[in-house]
Amino acid sequence: MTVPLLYALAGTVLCGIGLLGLLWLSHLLRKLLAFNILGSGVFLVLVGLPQHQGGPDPVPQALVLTGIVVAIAATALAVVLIRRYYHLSGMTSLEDEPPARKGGRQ
Amino acid sequence: MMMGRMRTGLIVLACLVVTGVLASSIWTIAGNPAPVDLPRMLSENLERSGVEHPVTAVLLNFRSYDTLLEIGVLVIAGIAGISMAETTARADPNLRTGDTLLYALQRWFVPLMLVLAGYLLWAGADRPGGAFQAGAVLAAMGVLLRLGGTPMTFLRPGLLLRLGLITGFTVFLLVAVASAIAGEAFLAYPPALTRPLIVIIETTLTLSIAMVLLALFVSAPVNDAEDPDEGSPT
Amino acid sequence: MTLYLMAGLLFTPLAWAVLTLLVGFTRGRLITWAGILVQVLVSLTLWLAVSRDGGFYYGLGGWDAPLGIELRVDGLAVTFVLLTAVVASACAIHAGVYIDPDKPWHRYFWPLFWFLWSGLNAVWLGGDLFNLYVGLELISLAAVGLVALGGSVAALRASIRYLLAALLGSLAYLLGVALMYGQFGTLSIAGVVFWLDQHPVPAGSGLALALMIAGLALKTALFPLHRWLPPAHGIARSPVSALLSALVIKASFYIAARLWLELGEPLGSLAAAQLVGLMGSAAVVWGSWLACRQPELKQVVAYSSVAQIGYLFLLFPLTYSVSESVALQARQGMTLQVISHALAKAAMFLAAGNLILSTGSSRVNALTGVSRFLPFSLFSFGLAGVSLMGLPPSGGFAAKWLLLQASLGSAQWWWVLVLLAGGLLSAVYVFRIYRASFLDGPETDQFYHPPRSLELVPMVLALMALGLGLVADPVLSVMALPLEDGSR
Amino acid sequence: MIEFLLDGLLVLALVATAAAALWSADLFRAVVMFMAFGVFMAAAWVRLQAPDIALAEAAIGAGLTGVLLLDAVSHFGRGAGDKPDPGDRE
Repeated sequence: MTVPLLYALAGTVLCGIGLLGLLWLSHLLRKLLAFNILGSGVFLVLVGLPQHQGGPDPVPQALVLTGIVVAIAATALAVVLIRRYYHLSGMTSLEDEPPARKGGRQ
Repeated sequence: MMMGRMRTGLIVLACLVVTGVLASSIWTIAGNPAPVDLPRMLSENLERSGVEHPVTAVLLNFRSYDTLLEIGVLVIAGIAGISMAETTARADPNLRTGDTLLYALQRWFVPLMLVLAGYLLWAGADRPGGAFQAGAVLAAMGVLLRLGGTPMTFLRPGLLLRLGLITGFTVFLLVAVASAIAGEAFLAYPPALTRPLIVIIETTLTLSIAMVLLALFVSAPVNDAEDPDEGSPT
Repeated sequence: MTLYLMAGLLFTPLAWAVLTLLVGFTRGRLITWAGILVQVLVSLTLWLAVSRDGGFYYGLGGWDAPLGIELRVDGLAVTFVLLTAVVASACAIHAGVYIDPDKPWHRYFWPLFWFLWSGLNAVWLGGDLFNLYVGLELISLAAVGLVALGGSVAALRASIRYLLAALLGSLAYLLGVALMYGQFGTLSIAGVVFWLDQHPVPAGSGLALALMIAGLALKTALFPLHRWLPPAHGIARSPVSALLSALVIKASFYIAARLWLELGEPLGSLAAAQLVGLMGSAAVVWGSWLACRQPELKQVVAYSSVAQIGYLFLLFPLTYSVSESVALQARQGMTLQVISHALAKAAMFLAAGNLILSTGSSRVNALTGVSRFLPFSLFSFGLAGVSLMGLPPSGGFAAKWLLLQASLGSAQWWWVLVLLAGGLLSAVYVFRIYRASFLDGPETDQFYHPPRSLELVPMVLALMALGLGLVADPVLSVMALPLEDGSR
Repeated sequence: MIEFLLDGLLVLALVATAAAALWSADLFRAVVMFMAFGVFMAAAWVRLQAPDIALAEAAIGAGLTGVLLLDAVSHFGRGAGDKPDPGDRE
């Protein structure tokens, strides 16, 4: 057991928590938090696993930087969409059908 | 209710199984050494990359195509964000100008952050730091200013904003295609110019990254005009 | 020459995204037409070059894999590049007339469209696991932006749901990539395949492939992970729906198929292959069944996509531990199914858009009597339907025929039942639209006539889908071209 | 030994803040917990000898994402939807 491996395993736990949150919670902002936590878990695995034997590896570190920027882009876009959705419909989750629109979709 | 319980139980069980399988698989993989030693190859080629910091070398030279597309992702998010924004300039009533704590924060942090962003950008070539970190700090500074009530008219959806969003991306793209026109591969910098080109790309990227993030923050709400969608019954 | 072509192929969509962002909708349309011309020419020339000289690897930035990112330019990739050029151009031409230029947010349609196109090309050509991830995200975010454009509540709902599904799928894929990198120390698919050829399979590497394919299946909307697709594809503007159904879902499927074809034999298992095939079959039956029951026209077409995706996943059981000839048939069937579905489904969505424009309503019942006023779009819809049903001489027929032969050749007769049931059910939902439009209703004279150019585009696409069966052999011969190892 | 203890504590803090960010009753609190999670992630990146990511995580993960979400929470209002609200009411 080395330090990177410990963090890689911690990453799997974060993945589990994030996945649970994403599937279970219904509030959209909470789903977004869960997505970010899941992403952090994946990034920990991505860096921790190769560094377990080889020491610091700049390649996965660069990949994670790219991944973080993609994640913030997605998060910011999602926040814009969710806020507008709330503004127009007053709802914070996707569970209920909007009142204006019944049927039509199964 | 019963169904709900069962569903919750199933979800929890599934997540536990995923975590367990993942952890055991990682444990197994960690046991065997990886057959390709990429870090060694990287350090052997670092000299030819034009920068001394390996992470920057990967981001802006070895795997620059990733970075180019990634900035594209950021620009897309920005575009999609401002497509929801107001088109007419209007003061945001939610701005909290009277907050003294915020004012103090602003007074102390803004110059500090500006310096920090500059340092991060400059350090990127040979030490940790670079365009993303600098851009993020710059954007955070903008957010602070915005929360403090600075109106930031340049963030209204207009030509200026759109130009700002894509300047960094455009410079990157032009460098990429210029090398291709010169007969090299797409994105292959000429050896003599590698370092200055990377510096130029990083600087413009910093500004654009900050601009996109800030635009997304500012454009978050609120525009009541909407399109009747095709799927809804009329 | 090919170097310039590659640079043009990568540069044009990104550059046109920038250009169209700076101008309004109408001028963006003109610029887009110029861009389409360039992009179609480049794609066609590249396709011809590859079909003459064979494929090659293209190291971006002058770095070869594993240090740099290599693009894999082979017959299959350039075929899909060409397909994208055809379908995306058709959708753009249709969109240029269809989309209302006066709405201020529609100026953002063109840049998103071009970013989507560049992402698609990145995926077809990608040979690097992480680069494919970035390409997927580029496509997803552009697609979500296109669905959300205009921002009504229903569109926002659909796009948020789409975004969450796409992000979860990407992260599952990325987790698989992380495990692959930890296992093999490289991100190049060719590198992994090369190593696996010479060494025994290391323990614990199956999960990486499983995670990647699961994530991609979610992004492709494979049953039972399909629930995000119908709202998103149903609510978007019709040209956007056409792009999404014809191309976007194919991108994630294409990566899954590539990974399976190259790594499935060493890393997969028979149970996994059969499971994926079973999910595909369920998608065919369930999607078609729901398509028969949708009250809204575009929902019918969207659920039909869920069903047609199912056929694609039959590739998995039909290529796992079977003879070389059966695997070849299955691969060819999959390729033809992708192409014919892309053409037919784009035609169908565009024609559906015309029908909605003409009747002013999105419901199937509102089509009553439309056959007397809009036979042209209705005819395109039907022709596309012929390909979806798999009647000769369409591309859909050739694809399903190959899949049928592969099923029989590998003694997996149960997939034959799926192919037959799917064909019958798709006939039901296509004829349902026809029946509605041939009924006589009370208010049969309030139809709007869309411009001729709107009607022409789906017709051309539908005819191409129909004619694909006749030219299947040359198309397939390009796709089967091997890569030249010397050009690395 | 002491180092492992430190890492163990950091991992525990990561997991605890992640869980708290998802399941604390108040949405505002949840986002604050998420920002704390970002800070701990930055520390974890330092321990993984990845200073670049640590910087980016501190600036983006903890800072920017947090502010973005806090702003959204204030838009939703403290009253609306601040229960954990599991999706199991059918």
